[in-house]
Amino acid sequence: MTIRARVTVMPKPGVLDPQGKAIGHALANLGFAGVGEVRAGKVIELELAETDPAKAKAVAEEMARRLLANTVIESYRVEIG
Amino acid sequence: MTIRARVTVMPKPGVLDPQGKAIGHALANLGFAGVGEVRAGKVIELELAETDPAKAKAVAEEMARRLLANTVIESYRVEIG
Amino acid sequence: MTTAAPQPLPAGRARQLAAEFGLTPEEYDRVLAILGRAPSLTELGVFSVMWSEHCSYKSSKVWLRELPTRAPWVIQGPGENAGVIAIGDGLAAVFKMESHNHPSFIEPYQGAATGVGGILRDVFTMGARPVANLNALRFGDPKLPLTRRILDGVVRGIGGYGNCVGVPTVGGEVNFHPAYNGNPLVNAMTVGIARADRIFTARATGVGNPVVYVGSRTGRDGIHGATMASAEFSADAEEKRPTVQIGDPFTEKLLIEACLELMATDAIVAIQDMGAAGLTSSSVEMAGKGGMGIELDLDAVPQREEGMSAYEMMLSESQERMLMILKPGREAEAEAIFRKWELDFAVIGRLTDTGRIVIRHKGVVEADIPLAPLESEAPLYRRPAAETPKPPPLDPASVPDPVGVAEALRRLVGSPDLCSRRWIWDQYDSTVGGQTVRRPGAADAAIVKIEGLRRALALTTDCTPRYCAADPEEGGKQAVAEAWRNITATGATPLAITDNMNFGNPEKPEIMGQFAGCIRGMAAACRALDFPVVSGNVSLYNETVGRAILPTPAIGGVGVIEDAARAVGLALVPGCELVLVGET
Amino acid sequence: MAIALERAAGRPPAMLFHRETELPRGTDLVVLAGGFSYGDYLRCGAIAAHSPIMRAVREFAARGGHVLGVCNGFQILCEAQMLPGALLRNASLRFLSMDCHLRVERAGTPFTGRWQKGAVFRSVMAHGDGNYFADAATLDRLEGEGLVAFRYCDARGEATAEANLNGSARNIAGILSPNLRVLGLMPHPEDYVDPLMGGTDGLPLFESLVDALAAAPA
Ligand SMILES: Nc1ncnc2c1ncn2[C@@H]1O[C@H](COP(=O)(O)OP(=O)(O)O)[C@@H](O)[C@H]1O
Repeated sequence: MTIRARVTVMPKPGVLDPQGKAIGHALANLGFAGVGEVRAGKVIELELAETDPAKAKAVAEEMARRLLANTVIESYRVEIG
Repeated sequence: MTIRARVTVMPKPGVLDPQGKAIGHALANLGFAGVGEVRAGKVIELELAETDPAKAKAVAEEMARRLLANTVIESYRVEIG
Repeated sequence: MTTAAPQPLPAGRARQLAAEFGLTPEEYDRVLAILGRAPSLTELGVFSVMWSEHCSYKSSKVWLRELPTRAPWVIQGPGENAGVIAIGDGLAAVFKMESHNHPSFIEPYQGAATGVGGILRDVFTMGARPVANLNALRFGDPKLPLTRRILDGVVRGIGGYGNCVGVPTVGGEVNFHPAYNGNPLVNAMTVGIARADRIFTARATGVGNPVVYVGSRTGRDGIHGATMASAEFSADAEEKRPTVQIGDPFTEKLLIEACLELMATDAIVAIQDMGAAGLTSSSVEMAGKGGMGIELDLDAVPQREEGMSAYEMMLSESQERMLMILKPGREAEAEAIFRKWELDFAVIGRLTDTGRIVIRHKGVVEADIPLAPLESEAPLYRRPAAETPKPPPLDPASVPDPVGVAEALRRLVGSPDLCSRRWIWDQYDSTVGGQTVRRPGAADAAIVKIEGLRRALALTTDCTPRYCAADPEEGGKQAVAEAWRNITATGATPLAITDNMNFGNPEKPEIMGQFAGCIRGMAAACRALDFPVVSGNVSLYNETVGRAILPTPAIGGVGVIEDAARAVGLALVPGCELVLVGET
Repeated sequence: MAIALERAAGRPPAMLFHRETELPRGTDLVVLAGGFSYGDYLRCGAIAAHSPIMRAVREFAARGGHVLGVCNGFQILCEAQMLPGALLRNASLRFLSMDCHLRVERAGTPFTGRWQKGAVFRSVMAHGDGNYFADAATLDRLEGEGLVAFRYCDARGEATAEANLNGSARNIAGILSPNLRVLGLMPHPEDYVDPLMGGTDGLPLFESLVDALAAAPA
């Protein structure tokens, strides 16, 4: 049995996000109006050999803390399912 | 009024994902057991000047098609809210 | 607009904050005497960064004066954003080295990347187009996972930034030693080329001239980075992490193009990049150097975040920003250029003749400080220096030979300090720009041609910290001599150096002794070789829990070869003869 | 790149800003040079592929104009769907800055006229995202129609796995449009056009272009 976990890693609020900025510019140049803030992050989808969602979540959170996110500049969110 | 849209862009099945593979390796090296497939993608969070969720979704989908994803190698998913 | 004096902090609170910001009690008393009252929060922030080791060189200045800085080919010695030397045909080489040690420990990729961004700005600020980057790196024990993580991040960061701005990374050096376990060194060097008669400086002149802000917006990045760079790491450094600065190399590239375009006109009076302590140091230094006063209106500063205070804006270390003084009436012309490159542009103040810096925000005067004590009269210390005892001479006969020559050679060649650096330089774009005649690994110094000419620059970075630890004076000499030899070995004529003095806590006499000894040795070698120092950087407090790094005076050398085709490489060609020169 | 073009053609190319909307009159060749457009943010070449000048470039190509995209220029051509496929992150996940060898797979095109099929030349690669990808059907079509221009190979001309440094599908380093007038490739032939800079291995590409453009008025 496996459980799928999704870890979303985003630049922390206030941390400069050059990529998001460039995407925002590009969307405006493409003619999309009314685009406010754009933030670009990463998402990592994992298959975990677990059966207990709570445990899977804890494991994915530890992975995020130790490797997937750099908590100096990034925040992360874990979803199970 | 603004609506937040989240566009998740993942490598298509069959497209090599060296980054996901490298993350899988690194997790194993850190001592995490039972990690199956790992896929790494991008997520772009946008603030849209819209009030209608359906419309916001359509706009974000157009953005994904035209710029945010390269459909030769990537698939995308739009979430609103 | 109000002219009321800034709101002083309550006396006790001010003293406590001053200590937190790194001012000594005596230094804080000096602040009180200068202002005649307690400082406001913004004023205290300005004093603490201007008087930090990083900005004021208060522990090192008296020693640095011993270095020779003059030669007929030197156009600009130390004191400006970068050094400048004449290289013939009316051209000049503009170069400097700078450290980003502490940020690179906290966040290796961004720390190293923003280090490259900062040194690039120092060079193009002077009107030069950057043509080459180099680096000097020290890491801890290569067996430690932490070392590997830092090495990987630093190399990626240097490459990521340099590759993206399109400036080739052509050389460098790397050492490993456990003394750097908790305190790696990341020293980045940029070399640019300018017309010798078109060098820009930071000297602001002209009462009423507009003060102009260009580049990226200001956020709450790295507030108090400059004071952090001047404080040794304690075990809880992980907790004290300030917001890390993030580099945006694409914006830097735009900034280079926009600045060089404006520099081709005669609209600029003075220009300075916003490095450590961004808006504070750039405005204070520009006005101070020109003997002017300056007024800033922070409401006009382009801001990335909402609700930033005057204190935060003055201390922000957001990257990719510059401050300029324009000639009167040239604002529109300048703005058009920066808008074309999609960069922020704002007039944020004027020059005055008051000799003071006055900072307004939301109609309130947040700071009003005389400039002279901030800049030229900052505290200077001649700290006690204890000579490093000379090691007794070693009798070669007393050294056993446990492994035999062949095995010793095998181990040496395979050791981290001597093995191939190819893994590193393969990640750096060393050829972008199309002028790299000798890439990393191809010669003792990198050879970068000057576009359109046959003449080329020879560039190298060198230092052997082991030698400096054993005998600082001889080590200092050796580092300079090695740079000189590496340039000479390519057939080029060595002309001048930049340096990056990386040491431990200067309040310890034995560290100050290492510093003084290295300087003495460097000065002697520079004098003997006619190889002056034209720019440099000092990084002190490189310690973790009381353990200092090895004394590391990294030297960046620049030379010129008339015909790039005659540059000698390392590769042996079939049939060549081997000749050994000098005593063994 | 400008230096290489001037060396081959005898006069300097005109430089265009991305926000321009028209090519100069009499343009006979458009070159998209390398260079981290938009910092390679999002995907390499993705944002530049939508810059205003690209509409003119696309129309120029549609009229049969010659277009050369090198490195970031190749990425832009793929993102603009002027060439099929995409360039993924190098398989090693690292930037690769080094010499490589290329084998000419299709001679007789405006870009390869001066080479024989099978010729091997040295070039420089400097990229983080040069791992060419297309689905099997597209790859088969490219091969079948002879649209693979260059393959990574070793010094002897063998297209081995070791020589395929970035992991590209079938060692593909460069591809052509069906009318053979649009070429995209990852390595930089323009870096070897001068003995002083290490060799002239890349010069034939530019000389071929001069031959082709002189023969066929735009
Ligand atoms: N961090 C680095 N970045 C780029 N090139 C490097 C780096 N470290 C070493 N190199 C290159 O590797 C080669 C060998 O370095 P090193 O052993 O320090 O040379 P030397 O002792 O001759 O000065 C040189 O060409 C040098 O420029």
